[in-house]
Amino acid sequence: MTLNDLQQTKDAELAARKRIVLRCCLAASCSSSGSKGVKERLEKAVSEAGLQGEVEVRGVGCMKLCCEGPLVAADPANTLYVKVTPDNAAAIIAALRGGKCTLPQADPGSPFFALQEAIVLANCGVIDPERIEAYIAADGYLALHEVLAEMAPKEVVDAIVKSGLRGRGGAGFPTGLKWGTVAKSPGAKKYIICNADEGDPGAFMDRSVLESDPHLVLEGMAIAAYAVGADQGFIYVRAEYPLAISRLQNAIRQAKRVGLLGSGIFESPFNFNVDIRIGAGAFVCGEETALMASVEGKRGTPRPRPPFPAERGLWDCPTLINNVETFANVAPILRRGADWFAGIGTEKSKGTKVFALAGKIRNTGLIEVPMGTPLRRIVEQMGGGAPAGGAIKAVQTGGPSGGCIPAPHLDTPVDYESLTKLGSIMGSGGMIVMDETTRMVDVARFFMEFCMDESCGKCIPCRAGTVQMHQLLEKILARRATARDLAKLEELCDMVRNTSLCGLGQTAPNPVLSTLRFFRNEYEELLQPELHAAPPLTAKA
Amino acid sequence: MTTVLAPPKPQAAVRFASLLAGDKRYKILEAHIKKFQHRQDALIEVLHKAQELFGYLEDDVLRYTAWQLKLPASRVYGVATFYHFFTLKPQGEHTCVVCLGTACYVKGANKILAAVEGRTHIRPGETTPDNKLSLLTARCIGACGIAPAVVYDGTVTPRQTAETTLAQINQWVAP
Amino acid sequence: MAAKTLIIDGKQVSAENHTTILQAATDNGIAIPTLCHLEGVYDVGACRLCIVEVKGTAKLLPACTTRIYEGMEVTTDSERLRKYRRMTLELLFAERNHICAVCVANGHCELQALAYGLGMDHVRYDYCNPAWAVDASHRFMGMDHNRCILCTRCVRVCWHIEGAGTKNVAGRGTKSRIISDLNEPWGDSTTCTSCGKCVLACPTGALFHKGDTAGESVRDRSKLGFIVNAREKQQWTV
Amino acid sequence: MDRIKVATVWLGGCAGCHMSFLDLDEFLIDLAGRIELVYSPIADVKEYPEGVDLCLIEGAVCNEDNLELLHKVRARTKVLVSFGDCAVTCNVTSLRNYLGAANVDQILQRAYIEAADTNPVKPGLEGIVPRLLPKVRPVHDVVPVEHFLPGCPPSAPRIKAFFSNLLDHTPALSGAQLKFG
Repeated sequence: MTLNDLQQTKDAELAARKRIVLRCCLAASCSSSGSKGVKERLEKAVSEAGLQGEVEVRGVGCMKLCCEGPLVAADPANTLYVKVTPDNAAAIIAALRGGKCTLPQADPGSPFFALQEAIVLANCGVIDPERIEAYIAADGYLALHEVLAEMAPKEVVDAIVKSGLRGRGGAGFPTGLKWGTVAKSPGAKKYIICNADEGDPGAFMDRSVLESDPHLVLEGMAIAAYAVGADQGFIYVRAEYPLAISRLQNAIRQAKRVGLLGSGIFESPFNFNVDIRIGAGAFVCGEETALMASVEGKRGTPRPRPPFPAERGLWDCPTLINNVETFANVAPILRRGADWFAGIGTEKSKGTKVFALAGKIRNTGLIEVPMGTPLRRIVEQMGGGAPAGGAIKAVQTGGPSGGCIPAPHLDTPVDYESLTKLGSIMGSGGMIVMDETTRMVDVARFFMEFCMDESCGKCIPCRAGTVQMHQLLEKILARRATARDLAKLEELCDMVRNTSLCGLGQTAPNPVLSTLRFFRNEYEELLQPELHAAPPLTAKA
Repeated sequence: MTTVLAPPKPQAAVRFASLLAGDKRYKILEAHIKKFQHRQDALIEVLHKAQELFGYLEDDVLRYTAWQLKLPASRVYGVATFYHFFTLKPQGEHTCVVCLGTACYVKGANKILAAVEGRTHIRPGETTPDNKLSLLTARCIGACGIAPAVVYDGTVTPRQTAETTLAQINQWVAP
Repeated sequence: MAAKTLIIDGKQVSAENHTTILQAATDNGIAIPTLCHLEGVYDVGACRLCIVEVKGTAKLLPACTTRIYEGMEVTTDSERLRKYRRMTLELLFAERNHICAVCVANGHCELQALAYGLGMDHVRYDYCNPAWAVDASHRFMGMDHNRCILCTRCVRVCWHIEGAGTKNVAGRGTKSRIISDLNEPWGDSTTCTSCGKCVLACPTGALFHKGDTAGESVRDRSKLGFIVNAREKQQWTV
Repeated sequence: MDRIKVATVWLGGCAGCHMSFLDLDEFLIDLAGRIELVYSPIADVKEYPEGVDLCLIEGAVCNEDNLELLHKVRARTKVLVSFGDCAVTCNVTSLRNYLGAANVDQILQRAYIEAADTNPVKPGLEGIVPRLLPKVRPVHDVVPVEHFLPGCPPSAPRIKAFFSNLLDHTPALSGAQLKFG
């Protein structure tokens, strides 16, 4: 593959494009609502109407408004049909010919779509994720070519540093700094790992990216490999995402076939191979040292850091681990420039962030907004507020490691620092809206049960501490606890947070701490009076 | 105290040869292991394949895997029991996985689970005595936009309620 | 090898490069409580008892796996550390059935000794009272899961000193347990060499020699370090 | 100085801690000069009195009588001491806990019928034999407790040290004096 080949592929793809495109969402949510059947009937209807020359029915990745699926969009008219059934196919085709259409539609100009800014999701729901040509036609792999042809590895690292990109997996560590450390670590063999073990309940951003635009992630990984001097990559995907796995496998096969993965990429000395490793249902494997143990085929238990993976990672070699969304930002940054990227977002949080909007909210689905967007804009304008006129009580971010942000703080901008200040975290991007019917102590218990079940069992504070915290929360919910129990719970939160080995344990108390901070009254309402007030300790015999 | 030597065990190769001869699923598994060049770090990949072939990870499969990868049995068992996805017990004819992710939970997944438990008298991870249905829970299947979701025999189904779930279950489980 | 100077509990000490905080402290007569650490096998940093404060770091670090550096300032004992360590022990005592009065390791138990050392005179958490079994199938040794604290010392000596790989951890979270081979009765193990190093390594009464009384359960753990030293350095230092 | 009012109570335990208390031997005579024993299984007092300064509690909270007495003790006593492992940790009495709270009846069945050598009969007379609680609990899980003196039993020298400390207003035991089992 050369630049010329790339250009020819693009030209051929664009030349073959038909006048009208019916985009049919085949991502996991719409598939489960029957979108495959919709696509088949649309294809049939097109051929019955003799429109094969004019209309392309294209299976695409996530079209974002998951709650209204199956979704079908008609280009270039920019019509978005919602809740489409196979029986609607004929009506959609009729509408293409100018017929009147009464099918339910969503307004592509509504805030849910209009307030999005797509970098990571630019191709998502637009291109066919199963064809590499479609990605190339959208300027895919151009950045990789430019990097290999014109930039030294150090320059690539510098560009990422300059862009201000921070890890999208949760903690927000500066990506450029990480790359620089791996690049500088001595070692003949280095590895790249893409963390696609999206374990936070309520998060489906990475799944959507992998299902909708897998090559974007592969390109980002290849660029990273070149920058740090690695030649082998692994993508660690959870087994719960079969569609993402099959699309990745397909994408890797295609990229190898055309020489965009493998040896001598773009006729340079750069080699890069990617293998998929399938997770097997362990949340803790999202932690990087546990993930590496799992890639090595072992029990996914974390180990103390330092040494950090950048110095000693997979098989003790320097290893770069980034998550899906982080890698997905790489190619756009190099294609459009670090300055362009750094111009988006806030002073310390650059670029955009993809969120999975779910819970008690009208519009659930996938959104990408510039960093610094106020939460209120996301949940009220884009999300349309709570369904059936209810009031939003809190927004949960960061999954079991995060916290609940109460309604009075909805004007908080979403960036790493602001969310941390409120006792939550950015997390990987799950955003669950809770309304007045949600009991916050129950939410805390829900997450504690999650952490208890997902604790690997290696360190004591997390293994046994989560059990005790869970019991105390159960006791509070059962109205059997006293103020002494609540004090015990808070003390345990502090202890588990400060002494646990890995991030799972260190953040397990967060949902309790954040609900205690903003909804303490809900805990106190459940407490029972102490039967015997402890006598003053001065009353010694 | 006198040390008594254990009686000689049959050579593993001989033992596994009879397994291979009797069940072609082992042949397929062997081919898969060869694809990974018997690499020890492929253990999880091999177990995935084994579970796909056998439905669950029975002792002989684990022993065979350990032998092929030259790993101690304790390591194979340790890995197989660490990950939720692997099951060491046979599953029922049908499976019902209730997603208990946050989005599903706030939309009432616990009520769905309670309804199924009440109907079948089994707890998550168990199978009905007639072997018709295995009830499982998931930590989040990423279908949050269409919560609450339930997976029936591998098919993700959106916006479930206790009623719709019971309607599905009732087709499988004797009244 | 280059030496580094650091301060531990206000005392200036020097230690070889790449030494852990725990090693440096021990060499200089400063005791840090440990539980999963065992001379002779690699450290896993799991029990969290050896956590120390390091100036300039907000996080508490395990002394057993953290390497020293020049000018490091370490505090191994503070009110806060003692409180966390005591809580860790309370969590352990509440997790399984540690009933000292009927335990074979009573009086020779590291868990007990730590409780005394840290002044843990009662457990504030609910006892979980799980139902764990005793595996008495082995001819000479037994495993009482009720007493197990999952320090994995036995697993590590079995893998890295004996090399048999008989023992491992199965399951996860609080349901984790030590297994032999394919979760088979220990006595049926085809890999166990009955070397007894796991019993030697066990800090509690979870692993024991059959027939030993509590008074006989003294364990000379220095033997493990002795073997490793002999094997790796060809030095037989009794 | 007035002698302080001391009580001892016996909940679910084997009375070994009380035996150990009697092993104080001649120190008992010193003690008698400084304390007044107002209630104890080794003294014939029917009702736990009001205004007790110090109470040693042996045994875990196993049945309804234990529970009732303990609440009364707490209400009428300034300083409580969990005395011995059963009071502090539940010790051997807790061995029935892992059979599960729902199995109280089966426990009686096992103890009084299956394991009986002669005359198997379950103690079930309402109002005479107190009902077992679903789960054995340590004393401090039920009421606040000021001091803990573990041991099975706490040895006489340790009881002596504890009393000496307490009467000299330096209450807690140091680690060196701690002992479980």
